[in-house]
Amino acid sequence: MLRAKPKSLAGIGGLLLLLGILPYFLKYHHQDFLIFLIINVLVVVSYRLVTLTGEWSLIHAVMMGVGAYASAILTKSFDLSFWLALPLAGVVAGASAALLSYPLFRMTQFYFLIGSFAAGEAIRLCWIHFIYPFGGTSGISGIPPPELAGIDFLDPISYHYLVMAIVSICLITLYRIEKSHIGLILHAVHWKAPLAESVGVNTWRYRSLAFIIGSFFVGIAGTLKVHYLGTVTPNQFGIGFMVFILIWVIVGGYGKFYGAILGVVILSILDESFRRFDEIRPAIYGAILIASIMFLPSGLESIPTKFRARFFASKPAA
Amino acid sequence: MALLDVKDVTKQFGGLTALSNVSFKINEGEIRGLIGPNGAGKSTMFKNIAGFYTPTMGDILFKGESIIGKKPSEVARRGVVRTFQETTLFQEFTVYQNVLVGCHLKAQTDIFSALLGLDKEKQRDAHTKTMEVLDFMGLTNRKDQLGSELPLGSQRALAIAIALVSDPVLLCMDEPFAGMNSEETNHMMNLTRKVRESGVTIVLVEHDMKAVMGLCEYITVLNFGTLLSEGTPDEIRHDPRVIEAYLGQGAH
Amino acid sequence: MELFFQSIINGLIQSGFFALSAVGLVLIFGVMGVVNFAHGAMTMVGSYTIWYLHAQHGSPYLFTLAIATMLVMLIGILMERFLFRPKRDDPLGGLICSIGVLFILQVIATVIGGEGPSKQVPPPFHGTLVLFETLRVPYQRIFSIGVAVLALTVLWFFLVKTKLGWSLRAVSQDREAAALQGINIDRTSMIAIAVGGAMAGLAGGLMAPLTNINPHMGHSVIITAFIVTIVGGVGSLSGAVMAAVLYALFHTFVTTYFSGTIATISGLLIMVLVLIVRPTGIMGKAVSE
Amino acid sequence: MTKTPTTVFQHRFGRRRFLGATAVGIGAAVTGTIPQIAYGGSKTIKLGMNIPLTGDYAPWGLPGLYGCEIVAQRLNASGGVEIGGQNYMIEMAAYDHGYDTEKAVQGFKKLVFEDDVKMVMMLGGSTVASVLPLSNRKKMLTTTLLPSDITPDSNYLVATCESHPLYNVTGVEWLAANFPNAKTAAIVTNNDAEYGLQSAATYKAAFEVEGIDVIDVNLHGFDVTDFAPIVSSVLAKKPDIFCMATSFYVTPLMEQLYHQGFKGKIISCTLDYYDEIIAKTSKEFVDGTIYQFPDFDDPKLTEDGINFPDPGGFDTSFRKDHPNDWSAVAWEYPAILLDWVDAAKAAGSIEPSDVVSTMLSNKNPHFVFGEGRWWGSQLWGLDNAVVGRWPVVTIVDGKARIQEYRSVSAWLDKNKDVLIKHMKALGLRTV
Repeated sequence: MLRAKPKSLAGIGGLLLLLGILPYFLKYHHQDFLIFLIINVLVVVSYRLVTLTGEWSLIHAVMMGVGAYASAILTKSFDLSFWLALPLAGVVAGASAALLSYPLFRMTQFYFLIGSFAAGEAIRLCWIHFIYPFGGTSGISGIPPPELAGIDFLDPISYHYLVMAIVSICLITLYRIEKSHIGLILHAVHWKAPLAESVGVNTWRYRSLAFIIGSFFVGIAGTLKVHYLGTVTPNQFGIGFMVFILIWVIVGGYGKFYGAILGVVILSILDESFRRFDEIRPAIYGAILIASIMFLPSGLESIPTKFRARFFASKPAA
Repeated sequence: MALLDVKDVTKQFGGLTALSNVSFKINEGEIRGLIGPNGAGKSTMFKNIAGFYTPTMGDILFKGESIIGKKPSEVARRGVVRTFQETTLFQEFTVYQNVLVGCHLKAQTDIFSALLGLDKEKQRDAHTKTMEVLDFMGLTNRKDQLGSELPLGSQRALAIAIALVSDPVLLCMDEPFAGMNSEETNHMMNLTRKVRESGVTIVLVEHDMKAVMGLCEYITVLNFGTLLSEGTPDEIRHDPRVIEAYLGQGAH
Repeated sequence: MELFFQSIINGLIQSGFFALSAVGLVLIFGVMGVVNFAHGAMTMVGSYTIWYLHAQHGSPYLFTLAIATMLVMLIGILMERFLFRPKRDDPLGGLICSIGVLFILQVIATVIGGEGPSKQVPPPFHGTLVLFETLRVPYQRIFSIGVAVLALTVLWFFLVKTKLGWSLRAVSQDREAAALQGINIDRTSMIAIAVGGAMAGLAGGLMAPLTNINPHMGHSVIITAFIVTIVGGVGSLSGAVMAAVLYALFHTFVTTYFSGTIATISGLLIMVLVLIVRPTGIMGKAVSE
Repeated sequence: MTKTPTTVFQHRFGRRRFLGATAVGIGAAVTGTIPQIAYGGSKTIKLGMNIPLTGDYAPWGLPGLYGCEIVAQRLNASGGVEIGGQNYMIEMAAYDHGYDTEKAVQGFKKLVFEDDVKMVMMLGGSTVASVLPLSNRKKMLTTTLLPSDITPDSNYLVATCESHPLYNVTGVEWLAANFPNAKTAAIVTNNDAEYGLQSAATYKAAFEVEGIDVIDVNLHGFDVTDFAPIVSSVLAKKPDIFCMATSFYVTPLMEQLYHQGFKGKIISCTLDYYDEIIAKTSKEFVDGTIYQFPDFDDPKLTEDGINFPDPGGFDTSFRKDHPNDWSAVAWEYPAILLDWVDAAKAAGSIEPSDVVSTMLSNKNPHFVFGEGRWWGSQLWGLDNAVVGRWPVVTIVDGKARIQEYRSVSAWLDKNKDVLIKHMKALGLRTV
């Protein structure tokens, strides 16, 4: 029950069409850039689902890694087909999240933030330390690309379509979850946990549910990434990447479904265009980050609302 | 058999004792007032009943089953639902959504049914129920406003609606009249009666004597964490211990 | 057996750095409620100052150490004034801002230090104190631990004996209550981050001659600081110092007898455990209803 | 004399390990602008370098780029190189992957598909593994410094210069020959399958062959900030020889050895930036340390059979342009560049596949230290790595000096089974 207006449906259709033809106008490494960008869209949207209950985790990047490592090992060591490994990787990530939610959701707020950070860092160090089966710092290489009717998925364009298809499916799913009763309760848990409890909502269950769903989808994202790269290494999923997820979601805004997407797309393209100032790019990022927190606390997504409020004198969004 | 049976409940925080050996019973269908001067332990008792605190000693039986040590959600599941002091509701949700959350026990679903739309039945029922309650509380015309945009009276009404829609057997109302003018108070009193007529037993913790005396058949008075007195409004009104307790408090 | 004693010495020396970097984090979180992700980078700035002024341009070590301390203190004060103060009611916002600062500091370090290998600072104090043939302490490390202990003692006196220190502790106990008692929150926050920054800068300055200096050296510092803070009890300085010593010894011994990575992993797990069992840490006050 | 591009690099290249993990960073592609001498119809060939110019691994990338530019400049200045009757100028196209596999793939594509390079030089390890499928598919000549990257089907991957870590056996041979009473050794290295474990296994084999007991192998992670505990625990076992197998942390380890009063022999793969080490410890302490990478002003590099023109001059101009950047790889990538020129001339073609086949079919390939041969099938599945003689270097009076050359290939003929045994024992890939 996608409760979207036909107008926005048309918009989405147009967007998909654009994405569909775009790669033909791009250079090689920009085609790759686009593929990773689409994957990162799934990363941020799944992360936003986790944050719906108001808990900010620092383990999402590692969960992506869990999925990535899972499918790498499944396809390489147990030579499972990519098409089986993809959902399984998601399940592994989700299951790990389920296990972790027992210790982690005994904490909230700052404690949860730090707790999730510590748990993630511990997992990452395990990948580094246990050379069997994780391959240590060098990770696992030679991960096979997907196989389907002789399509060559090493070729960016065909992989682009694969990623587009899978990510769209995931996004629709996530959207429907948020629009369903579950989504409503997740928000309720965020805004007033005690009130929700008082009408029979088991807040712990919904916090971990969000965490599990989010991890499942980011696990899928991880799989998509490493089956294109052919390698998986621990530092792909370090605190560095986690920080970027945070930045994308926060700069984009996490109130609306599209906020995080705005964030990742705009910032990634900015970053790409700052290539010339290579050395100072992180600083530019840092500045953007601070500026948006200071002057645009509810993210890029709030700009259209503000705009409307300013020029069409409709009532500003709460 | 009493609907709610509070047996020798004692609650301590670290050193100090908020409640000591309080016992009382509440019968099906009554409106019970739970009153007392500030710091008498009303709210503490209230939280114990609703599962937000666990008594240090003693027991609380609901329909003959102990409900202590149960999570609030679990207690709610069994039919004991509370409202909050002040106006606790989802400011960011529309009135409709607020009440829909109240429907959780009916509408809750798992991801797969949610995705495959297998829970359509449920959700439709929840919707119908929600609309009923909105109508019942006279909020239908405001259903698309945000919680934060409602006037005080309606916010209280909404708070009750949220509780009511979850089909409580026992509804615990925490100072529903606080800060209301007499007209709002009257409106709220009528609503409360309506709720009771719909078959819900009600406990209300309240300062506003006028409202309590007007609403309740039977009143329980706490003082310094102990049971001071019980009786009909008239008995209470003339009970010297009660008067003394309130005077000692600098009567309001 | 000698190894055992050598390890104790190694551990105690480490604990100095751990404590210095952790107390800053604790103060800042305790008083301002902000998780300062830039804290590791602040120690990095301290180290870079030593490298740049002392190793590259030959300004005297002790003098440069003071400069480093004050520079980082200044950075802290600026952060408080222009970032954390406006974001006081939004801890997440504060955290994100500190990440932004972290990026910027790292870039500045890169610009100043240039690319290539980690920087090295020749130790100002050469030579080694030989207790036994198998039990030795480099003078540089003796100096560092000495300064660290001194700094912590001064801090302790400041917090326990002075009015300001008292107000700092009051705020970290309960900000509202303190505010009601007429304590100026802006001022205390400023002092907290100034002291925290100074400690971080000092730690960096002391570390400089003993470690590889690069813009990312702060990463392991911040992890350690987190562990120490949580284990010691958020908002408890004595807890932090105690935890620093314990964790340093623990880490050193596990590294000596097993492996460094195992040491860090188990450290993180201990931290998670503490978070679960006693979120208030070994010395933290229990939160009341 | 036009300004060399390298000065541009210094401020162009930023560290991006913190950014390293993000997919949005695609590394800076930078093309060395070599002064073009007007010359009768000379074309330009681009040779690619897909290496770390930033981050922790930069010391094993950036100096190589600097070196290649010096060599390319010299070749161009001398009129370029003539291949198949056509004269070419050589231009380096560098891409910084910051030792991130993701960017390594993108860099490879950028260089091959957009810059149209004829060879891609790489450092090795996971970054090479991640580009192997592309290298095979595009038949692109790709070089590595780690022959352990070679797989049974990596037909276009060659290691023509450094046969890491096989050359370490020469150091151990020399040590055993010159210090017969050193009988026990302890190995310390970072716990990774690309560098640390490979050389740990090699050293274990070499020591076993010389009858030296390895009494401790200490594998540490990359998160170590304080090496005191590690050195203490190793020294407690009282080894005669302290062996650093490709440690990324030679400097702090040496410092601890100095402070904890180690008196025995020290042997290491590399001793990059040894002047800094001396500054941190003392000349007396560092003197006598054995390793494998000469400075290029070394007299022993001027004797016959060395396939590197004017090493002394190269050393001088490198240190003039980049005073603090000399490292083990400073001359290795240039050496590979020269190997390529030789092979391309022989092939009379610049097409990567032709050059590879010419290289591999050459019984005694062009190799920086003189005679060498193709080897590797017994260990990795293909004979795509050149092994030959290799210098044993020690610090003499605060300066790196080649003691003598010893033959890696001879050692392998005698002892490859011992090596394979130890590789397997550490769980490393062997065919």
